[in-house]
Amino acid sequence: MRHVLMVGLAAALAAAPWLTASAQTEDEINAEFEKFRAVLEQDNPAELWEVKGEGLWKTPRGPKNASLEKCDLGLGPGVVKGAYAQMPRYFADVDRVMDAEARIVHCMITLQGFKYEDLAKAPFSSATRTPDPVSIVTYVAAQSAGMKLAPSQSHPKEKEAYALGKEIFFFRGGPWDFSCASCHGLEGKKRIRTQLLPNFADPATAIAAVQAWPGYRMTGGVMHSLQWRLSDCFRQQRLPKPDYASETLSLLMTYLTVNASGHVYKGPGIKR
Amino acid sequence: MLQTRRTVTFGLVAALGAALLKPVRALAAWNQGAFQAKSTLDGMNALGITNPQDTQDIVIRAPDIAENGAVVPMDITSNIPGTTSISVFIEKNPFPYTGTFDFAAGAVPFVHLRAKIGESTPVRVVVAAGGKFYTAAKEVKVTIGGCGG
Amino acid sequence: MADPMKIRATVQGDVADVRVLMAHPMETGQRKQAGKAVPLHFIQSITAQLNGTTVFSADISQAISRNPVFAFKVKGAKAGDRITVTWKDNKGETRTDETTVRGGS
Amino acid sequence: MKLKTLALLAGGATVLASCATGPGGTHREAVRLMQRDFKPVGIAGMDRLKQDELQAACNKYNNDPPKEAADKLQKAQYATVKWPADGKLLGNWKEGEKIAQRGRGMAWNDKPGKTSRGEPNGGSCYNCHQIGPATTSFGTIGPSLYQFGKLRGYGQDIQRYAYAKIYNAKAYVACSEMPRFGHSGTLTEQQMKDLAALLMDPASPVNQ
Repeated sequence: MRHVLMVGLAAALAAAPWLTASAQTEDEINAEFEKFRAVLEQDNPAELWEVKGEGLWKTPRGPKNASLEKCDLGLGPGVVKGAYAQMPRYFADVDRVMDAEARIVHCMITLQGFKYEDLAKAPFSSATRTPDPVSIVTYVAAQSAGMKLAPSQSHPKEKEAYALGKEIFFFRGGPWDFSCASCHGLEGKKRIRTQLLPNFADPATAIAAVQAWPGYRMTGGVMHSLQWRLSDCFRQQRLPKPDYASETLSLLMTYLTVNASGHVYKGPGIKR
Repeated sequence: MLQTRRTVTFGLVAALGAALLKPVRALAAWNQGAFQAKSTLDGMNALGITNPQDTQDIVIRAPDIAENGAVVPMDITSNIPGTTSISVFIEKNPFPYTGTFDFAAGAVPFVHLRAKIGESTPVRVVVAAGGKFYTAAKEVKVTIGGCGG
Repeated sequence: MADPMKIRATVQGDVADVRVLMAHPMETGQRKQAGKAVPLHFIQSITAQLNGTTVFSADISQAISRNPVFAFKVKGAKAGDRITVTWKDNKGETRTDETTVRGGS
Repeated sequence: MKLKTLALLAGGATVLASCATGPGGTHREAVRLMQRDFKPVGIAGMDRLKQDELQAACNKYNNDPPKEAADKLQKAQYATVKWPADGKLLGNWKEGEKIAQRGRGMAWNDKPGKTSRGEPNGGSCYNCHQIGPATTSFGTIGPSLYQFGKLRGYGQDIQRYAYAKIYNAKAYVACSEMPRFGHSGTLTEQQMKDLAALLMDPASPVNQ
């Protein structure tokens, strides 16, 4: 009842201001978005893919008819709980840093016998199809919900990955001279159109990059992963296309995640 | 007519008993005429909603400005005693009638739903209670998209 | 076959808060793919039962968002009760899932 | 740095040599990996990963070059501006408004000079700037351009500034985040005139 009264009051106060939208400040609009983002987060369709991903993780599949339960995400074979919060990390078997989805793809290849070429052919979701690694990384990410992000920086290659990722983040190129930082390295609350741009170079706001993906995107109603998001950033930067699950993307993710280190991971996300 | 259909539906349920396996809805026809109506008024007519009274007792919690028209969340609560259904009309959508939610056997007259809204529009809610209709509306503004890239 | 729903039912006092996520494209018939309109494909009706008795039902249009989310409240529910949700779409496809009501915190 | 040097040893003597020169080694290694891991798509060829002098300088100076270097870069960029042969700097503000609204062009699925939908390339102006009063969903990365001409005057010098700024924003701020729309071949001369008119025509809604 208190809730109802409060809502009633808010409705009364907000009766007309939308009619004079120009009088509404950016802060008011963003506060309204924020309020309803919390409502949307409460029931996130991403959970549908968590369920699906869990099934894919546990079911014997692929040419080798194996499940992913022997896949080592860094905490030992089959350990999923908390693994995502510590990725990207160095894996000795491949002698490079891998992000969660790249590692899942690696396991699908080595344990289940899938081919990289097949997985990389159409790696991103459409309205009618969600690739398996996207569902699986959604499941894996959800198993770190509520945990503090603590990507490992103890191995020299992990430290190197951060430095290289930083260079990639600030690299200016292409016909429009854009870098990742052109939009996501800006001081103050800048916007593209109405979209607030979190500054991923700033530890206080870098969490937004990591929190959002894997995430359910309301536009189109599709489940997307960070692999897709970063690839799409490069498209919007007017650069060529990074290979799916490539080292370059793992390095960039290392930069973003280490910047967000110490924040509690609340994903999978829900995005505009 | 709306009211009648519900009554018939619930009567049937009672007759068949609680162990009914088939969903109740399969027995009632999905009101094609109402759903294909191009205006709120035509939709209401097709549903048999007549002379709805304005009321303060319907609470519509929806954003003043929606971040994304593809997913606009709404909480709708009726504080009118004896509420049996809540119907939703998104007035400026091509087909405004969006749905009817029926409450029976102890369901609280509340529903949370998420709808597509094409442009800024009033969202009109009609509540059926005690054989009468009550209505309230809330404006939802939809902003245009991001980079367009 | 349609993907499973995710249903959550939590009781506070004697009111159960039921929240349902459904995997469905909810095609409006307006969307184009490769130049061709994707035909209408949407859930038309939903029924929810508490221990076999219908407590909530709905007829809906294609204007409900893709991968629909609904929440409703049921009086007189207690922990351990069974909530069953069924949807049926315009192509006659249907899906039923259930969950057990959990005690609130 | 020492660990990095060790890690890079495996990469070969050239990498080691460049690494010895400092942070530039990390930059070069990052570029090498991007060149290895990226593939061309449509009009987005691998040449887009090759930095020109300005891009390289901005990276080197963290987008904040010392005054002397900035002046030199700006002068070189100003020299790239091709002025309209007919001497007219202002086109049609109504067309300019459409170009300012459109955010597409130059990406993977777009065509040379056209978007994937066959429209002329957009200038993405509203993504970053407030411009006309009717559009409230404008970005804030760049300054507001509302009342651009009204505030600055409609003279030839301001017209030239508006045109050149659109043609090559780096002529005025070396490491500006604004693209060089003429220099990059994104917009045609006529499109840039139309945008200049949107800002400078006394009849444009921008100046009301």
